[in-house]
Amino acid sequence: MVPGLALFYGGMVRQKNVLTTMMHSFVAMAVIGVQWIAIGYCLAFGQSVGGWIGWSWDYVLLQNLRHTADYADKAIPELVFVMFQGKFAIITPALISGAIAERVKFSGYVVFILLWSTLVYDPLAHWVWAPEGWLFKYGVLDFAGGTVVHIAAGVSALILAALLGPRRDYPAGAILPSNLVLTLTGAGLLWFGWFGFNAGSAVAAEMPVAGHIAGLAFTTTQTAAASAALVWMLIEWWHHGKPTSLGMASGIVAGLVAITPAAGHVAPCWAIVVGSVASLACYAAVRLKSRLGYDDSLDAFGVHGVGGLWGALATGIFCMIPVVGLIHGDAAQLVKQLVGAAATIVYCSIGTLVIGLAVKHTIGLRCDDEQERDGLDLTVHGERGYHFDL
Amino acid sequence: MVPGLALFYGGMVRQKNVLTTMMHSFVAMAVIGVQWIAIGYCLAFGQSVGGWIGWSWDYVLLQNLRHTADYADKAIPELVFVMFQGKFAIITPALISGAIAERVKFSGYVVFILLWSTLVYDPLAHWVWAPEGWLFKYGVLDFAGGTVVHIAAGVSALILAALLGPRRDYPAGAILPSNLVLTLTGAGLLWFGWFGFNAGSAVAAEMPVAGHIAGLAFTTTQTAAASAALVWMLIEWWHHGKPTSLGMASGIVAGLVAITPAAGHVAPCWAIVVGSVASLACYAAVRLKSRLGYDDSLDAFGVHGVGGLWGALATGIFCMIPVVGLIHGDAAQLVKQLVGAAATIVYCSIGTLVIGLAVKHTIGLRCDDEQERDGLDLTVHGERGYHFDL
Amino acid sequence: MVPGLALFYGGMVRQKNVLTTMMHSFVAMAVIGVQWIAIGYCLAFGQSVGGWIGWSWDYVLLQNLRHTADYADKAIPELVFVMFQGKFAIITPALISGAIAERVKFSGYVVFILLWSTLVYDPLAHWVWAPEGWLFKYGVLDFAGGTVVHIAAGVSALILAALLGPRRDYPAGAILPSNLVLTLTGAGLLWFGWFGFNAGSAVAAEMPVAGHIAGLAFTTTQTAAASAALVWMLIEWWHHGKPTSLGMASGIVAGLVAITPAAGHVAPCWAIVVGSVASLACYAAVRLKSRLGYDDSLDAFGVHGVGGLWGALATGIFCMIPVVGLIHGDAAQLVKQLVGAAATIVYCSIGTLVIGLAVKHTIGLRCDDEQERDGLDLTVHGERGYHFDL
Amino acid sequence: MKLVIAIIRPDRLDAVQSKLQAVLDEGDNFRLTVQPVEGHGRLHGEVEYVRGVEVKPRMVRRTQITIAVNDPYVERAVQAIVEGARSGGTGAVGDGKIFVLPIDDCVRIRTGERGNSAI
Amino acid sequence: MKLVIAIIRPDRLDAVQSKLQAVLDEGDNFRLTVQPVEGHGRLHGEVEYVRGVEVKPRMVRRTQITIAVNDPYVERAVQAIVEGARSGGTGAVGDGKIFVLPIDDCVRIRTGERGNSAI
Amino acid sequence: MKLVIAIIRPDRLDAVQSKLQAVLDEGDNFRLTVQPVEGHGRLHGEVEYVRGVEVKPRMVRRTQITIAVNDPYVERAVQAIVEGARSGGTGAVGDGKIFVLPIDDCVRIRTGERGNSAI
Ligand SMILES: Nc1ncnc2c1ncn2[C@@H]1O[C@H](COP(=O)(O)OP(=O)(O)O)[C@@H](O)[C@H]1O
Ligand SMILES: Nc1ncnc2c1ncn2[C@@H]1O[C@H](COP(=O)(O)OP(=O)(O)O)[C@@H](O)[C@H]1O
Ligand SMILES: Nc1ncnc2c1ncn2[C@@H]1O[C@H](COP(=O)(O)OP(=O)(O)O)[C@@H](O)[C@H]1O
Repeated sequence: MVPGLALFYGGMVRQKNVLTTMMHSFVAMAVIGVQWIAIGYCLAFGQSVGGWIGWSWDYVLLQNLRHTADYADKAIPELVFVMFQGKFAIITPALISGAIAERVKFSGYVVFILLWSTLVYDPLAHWVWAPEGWLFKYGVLDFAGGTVVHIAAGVSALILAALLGPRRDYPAGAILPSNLVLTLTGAGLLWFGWFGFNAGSAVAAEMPVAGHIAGLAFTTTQTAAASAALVWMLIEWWHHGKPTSLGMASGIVAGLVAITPAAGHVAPCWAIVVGSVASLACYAAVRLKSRLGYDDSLDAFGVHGVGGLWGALATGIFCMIPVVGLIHGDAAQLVKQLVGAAATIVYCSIGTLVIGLAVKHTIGLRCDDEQERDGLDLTVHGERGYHFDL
Repeated sequence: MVPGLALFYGGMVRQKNVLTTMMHSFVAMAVIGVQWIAIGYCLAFGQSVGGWIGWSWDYVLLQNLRHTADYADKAIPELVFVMFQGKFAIITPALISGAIAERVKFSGYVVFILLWSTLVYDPLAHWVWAPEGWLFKYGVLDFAGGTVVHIAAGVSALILAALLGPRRDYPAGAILPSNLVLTLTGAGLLWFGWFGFNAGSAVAAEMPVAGHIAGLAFTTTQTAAASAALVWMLIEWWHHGKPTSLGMASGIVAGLVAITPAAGHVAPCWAIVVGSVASLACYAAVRLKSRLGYDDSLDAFGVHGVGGLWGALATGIFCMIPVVGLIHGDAAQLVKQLVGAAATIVYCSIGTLVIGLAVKHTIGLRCDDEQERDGLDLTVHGERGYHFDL
Repeated sequence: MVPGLALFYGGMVRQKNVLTTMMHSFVAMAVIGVQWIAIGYCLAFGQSVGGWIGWSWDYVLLQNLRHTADYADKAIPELVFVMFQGKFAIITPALISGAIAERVKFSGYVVFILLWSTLVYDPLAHWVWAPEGWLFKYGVLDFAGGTVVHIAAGVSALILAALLGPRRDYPAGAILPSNLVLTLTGAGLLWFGWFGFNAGSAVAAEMPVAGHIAGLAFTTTQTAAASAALVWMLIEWWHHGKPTSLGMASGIVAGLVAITPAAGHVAPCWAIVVGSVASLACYAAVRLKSRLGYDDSLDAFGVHGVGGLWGALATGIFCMIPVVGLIHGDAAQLVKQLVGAAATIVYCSIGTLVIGLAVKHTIGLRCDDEQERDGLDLTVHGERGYHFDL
Repeated sequence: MKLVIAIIRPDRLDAVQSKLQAVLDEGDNFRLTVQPVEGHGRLHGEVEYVRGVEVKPRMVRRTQITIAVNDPYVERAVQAIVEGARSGGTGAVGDGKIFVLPIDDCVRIRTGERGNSAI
Repeated sequence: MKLVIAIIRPDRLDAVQSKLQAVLDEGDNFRLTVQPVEGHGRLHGEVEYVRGVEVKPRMVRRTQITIAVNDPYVERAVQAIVEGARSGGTGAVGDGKIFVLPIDDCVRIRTGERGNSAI
Repeated sequence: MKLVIAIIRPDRLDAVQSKLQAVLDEGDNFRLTVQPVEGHGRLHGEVEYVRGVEVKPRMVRRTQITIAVNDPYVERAVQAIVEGARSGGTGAVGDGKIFVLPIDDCVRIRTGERGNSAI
């Protein structure tokens, strides 16, 4: 997943920023990879403190977590659960980086994601996924991270993009993706990796039917992604006559995002609707950006925020397992999903704003103008992406 | 697999067509991904109509396929089987695209694969893989798609290449692969993905020994691919003194193709022979192309058609489980394999010809000469693969 | 793994050598892939001859290895074990290629790895991993190849680099990596594949708790890699102010290497130490190279040799399962680890020297000066990595 | 006829194009050819590092613009490039150079026209 | 001595090379240097789209050929390029240009020869 | 003022740069522009193979160096390039060429300076 995201994002920026953009994903793997072991897991899945946050000294550095322990009442080793959840913790801040690519200060970014993961992501994961979390107990469904991962990342991305301001060449100069081959490859790897995320999340569902829920999640994930890719392509064909490969890649991701919270809860035929509407909504959101004038470089909000929001609602509309949704005649779940999404949006907005401002006024969030002009690869990392023949 | 194929093919075309070529694979994932859920699975694995085709209203859109159902008498969820089979349905038309790369009309291609998959692939899969299919009942062995996938794709590719005619620069101008790094990477991903295909297909074999058949398929797949890669390299070394990386990649794929129908049926030591002969046969076929003058751009026929055919026969020659083949003294299976291959060739030829002509005379199968000259990425998709520094 | 390594190494060389460098990995897959089936497995895991080497006629070409056999007393099919071990046998010589990139003679390389794998690797694997191997019986711990794979490859790489001498442009001309995007992608794939290696190796541990040991190995692998990546980045930041992406990638690999022998033996919190120290040690080793003046092109010794050595010792220091290490008060295991490492270093040095000299004086180990100047892709393989627009 | 060759910062290309458009476009668009180059003048570029080792070739990436113009347009084109390519108000080291070379003849391939009218 | 610089369509390179071969090769092959460029003349290139937004720089990719020739060969070389580079019978907008520049001196690096014989 | 254009082997770039540095650097570094080209002279390059078929365009990759210098420096620059770019003691076919072209004018973009002092 993380290398997939690195390629997906890395291909969309200009050549002078390809490495720094890929580094945003890799450094999340490094920093959050350690943070998660140190205290992240503890904050998210430790003993609940009133449903708001977890904590257990035993879990700090996983010190007293025996490797023979199983997670809760499931038949999987708890360490596997720790790692599986860790992948979500890592990818979420990496997703945010898309909104601030090509101008964020690298050191500021590293500190930001460390704080954000600790103060925003970990509590949120506790709310929604820990058995004692208040949103979990309230009944919000989030199969594999539509709320915790995608709404959270998308909303935070938007706030951060606003805090940073647009790139110096935006929108005047044309900013063209430097390597769409990477982006397509990344989208392919994401598709593949997403099966792991969504089917793997079935473990958190009822145990006796785990294999079947995994099968269901697998099917809906594939179906939503395919439908969304198809619809995005058709929209472009109709809209300007050129079905682009970036559109195909964007559709794939939009569909994957939207099905994420719903994967194990809806029937395959509804996954077609979830995916198709996701592309419509995300395409509209992405187009709107140019009108509103904020610079979400790689559309982290337009795809993950909007797609995640639609997915959260769609779960309330189409779900059938374990509870029935709107189309089966019960609006209750939809209300719960709305509450879940709203709580996430509010918390992430405030959290990101506070952390973002704090970093901005200390380390700084934006690179120098000269660095932005000459490219961050060379000026910050002392490298160039490609040294082709001279 | 599909991203692997996209890279494998994408690296072999000229820079101006890299995205469109990769799109051929991705759009198959989008279009057939939805078609398979809608009616494909139903046509291939629904209630058999005389062994020729399947159909069950319940399976349309998978509407009445409960996620708790298991497939036939196997211990796997039917939805997992649907998805697994769906991957074959997706990759087969994508393989065809290799023969018509750099000149096919994108809209024509999309419609073609939709029709081809519905009218040619789905019935064929029914014949060979559905428990009531006539070739299945007759006893044709096709472990993981040598006949259904590779012979079908290869033969159809040849017909389509003939219908389209050669590229404007073929063979006069030299057409060089623009990015062999992609092609090698793609071959590596295909190798990896193929294990999933071939070992996964063991599920369809007898249940009690599934793990062992999977282990066997894994071993023969690896062995055949390695042998074929080695032999292709040696042929080139002997033939013109330069062992190429494209040759290595081609050998890998040829070996994988040839072992596909035989994977769970032959002993590892015979897999060496299957792979080695595959490279000999495919190398000869590829060389012959330049003599015969048709333009199968990326050798979809030369590698998949010829490799698949050899594999189908090799299965009859070397098989030992569940029946014994020629080298163990029984020619019966070889005859069955011949019948299976012949039926596939005939059906695919006619089907492709009819559908191809229909598309050619309505939407059109070939792009404008100007588009071909300036590259399909820019003229059809409004993009360029790479925007390196200017 | 192997494609990951091909990308990792391929991105670090100059454009004129990208294909030949990737071929080094792929040809190992082809040659050792066949050798392993033919006699490699037999030499490594056949009936032990005094703990020094294995041999069973039944295993030659796996002829009399029934596909229904299980490995030893484990519940996995022996063929799966053969394949799993085969992956280690393939990757080890491919790792060596990093030290001799951009100047080794292709035919010499192919013959070298065939001999080396047969005469050095297979016996070594027997010593350490076969139940009757003398180092195994002595009690050396090597969970997933720290000694057998990384120390062996690193030490042999160093010897070979010395035998070959430095590249014609080293160190005078600046040799810059041509495509760090590939290298980062490769590092990502390696990270992913390593989980398979390390978690998969849990099978070799006690059966009843296999799932838990796999979970432990998974956790320590991830943690060590993340820590090492983080530390390498911080070292560079402190040392010259530019945290490079090559540094990030190198840190990842250093951490993975170091945790390899320890993965299922240490607690997650100690994995942080294992990873962090690995980056310190490898960074120092890599810097030292420029002082000592030998030309290990891609730092196969600096990363795999040094990282593997540290990992072997770290296992003796931090282990807790199945025996306790130095920090838990028992120095015995550390002594065993030292013996294991020393035996490996001595055997590999002598073996590599003998084989290297033999190849050097027959086929030759180094390409012509003209080939080196014009690039091996074109002169040896008759290809170029990229044909971008002209 | 002159060949105006300018080496500018990549990020100034857009600005240079607009300025040139203003002075050269007489209804049928203006013509230019662009290619990427590397180089150094007084400005040397950043150091690159490979595994902790500083490596030498400190080039900067620049964009080369080539325009063939008839004599009366040379001065305008040069001024337009200078205005578009100068960073900030006062310029910065590394802004680049313009070279003006004589051309003996020019041919429009499509029509075979020669000389001033073909440019 | 002249430097003949031609900007042509990439797909015409083969044809141009054959034509040049015919007029310039006197037994020791002929010499040329090629590089990729982008540009626009009257022809502007296709629009590119990024997530539904039309983006500006409508360049076309072209190939630049450079040949240094002695004076008697200039006209032949120009004609050969025109013939090889023109699309179809009548040519199309975008076929490109040829510029002929004076050369003061030429050096063959291997031997140090100067002037006409070094070309 | 002259424009010195040299086409050399890529692996000689470092050597050429040192030689040029020695003769041209007068305290503020010397200036040069570099770009990759392909070409053929008497030397044709290796054959490339695609799936067993020999394909045609046997180009070699070369590096083009462009330096604008004032007249007194031309000869020194040419000599420096020749020394740096020649392979081995005696040179080899394929070592490349140097062309010297007249320049009419030169502009430093940053300051707007013209002529000799701007070079
Ligand atoms: N005399 C010259 N010959 C060749 N190229 C030059 C020359 N002067 C400048 N350049 C090119 O222009 C680029 C920018 O030059 P610049 O640093 O602005 O020059 P200056 O040092 O005069 O300000 C350089 O990187 C180089 O590529
Ligand atoms: N005057 C010029 N200066 C620089 N480049 C030119 C000029 N004229 C043409 N070119 C180059 O040649 C290419 C093809 O030109 P073309 O469109 O055929 O010109 P025209 O509009 O005169 O037919 C352009 O894309 C551009 O790169
Ligand atoms: N007359 C010329 N015009 C254009 N390019 C040339 C010319 N002569 C040489 N070159 C370029 O220089 C490179 C090296 O030339 P080289 O093979 O050394 O020439 P020679 O055959 O005279 O020794 C060629 O590949 C080509 O790119």
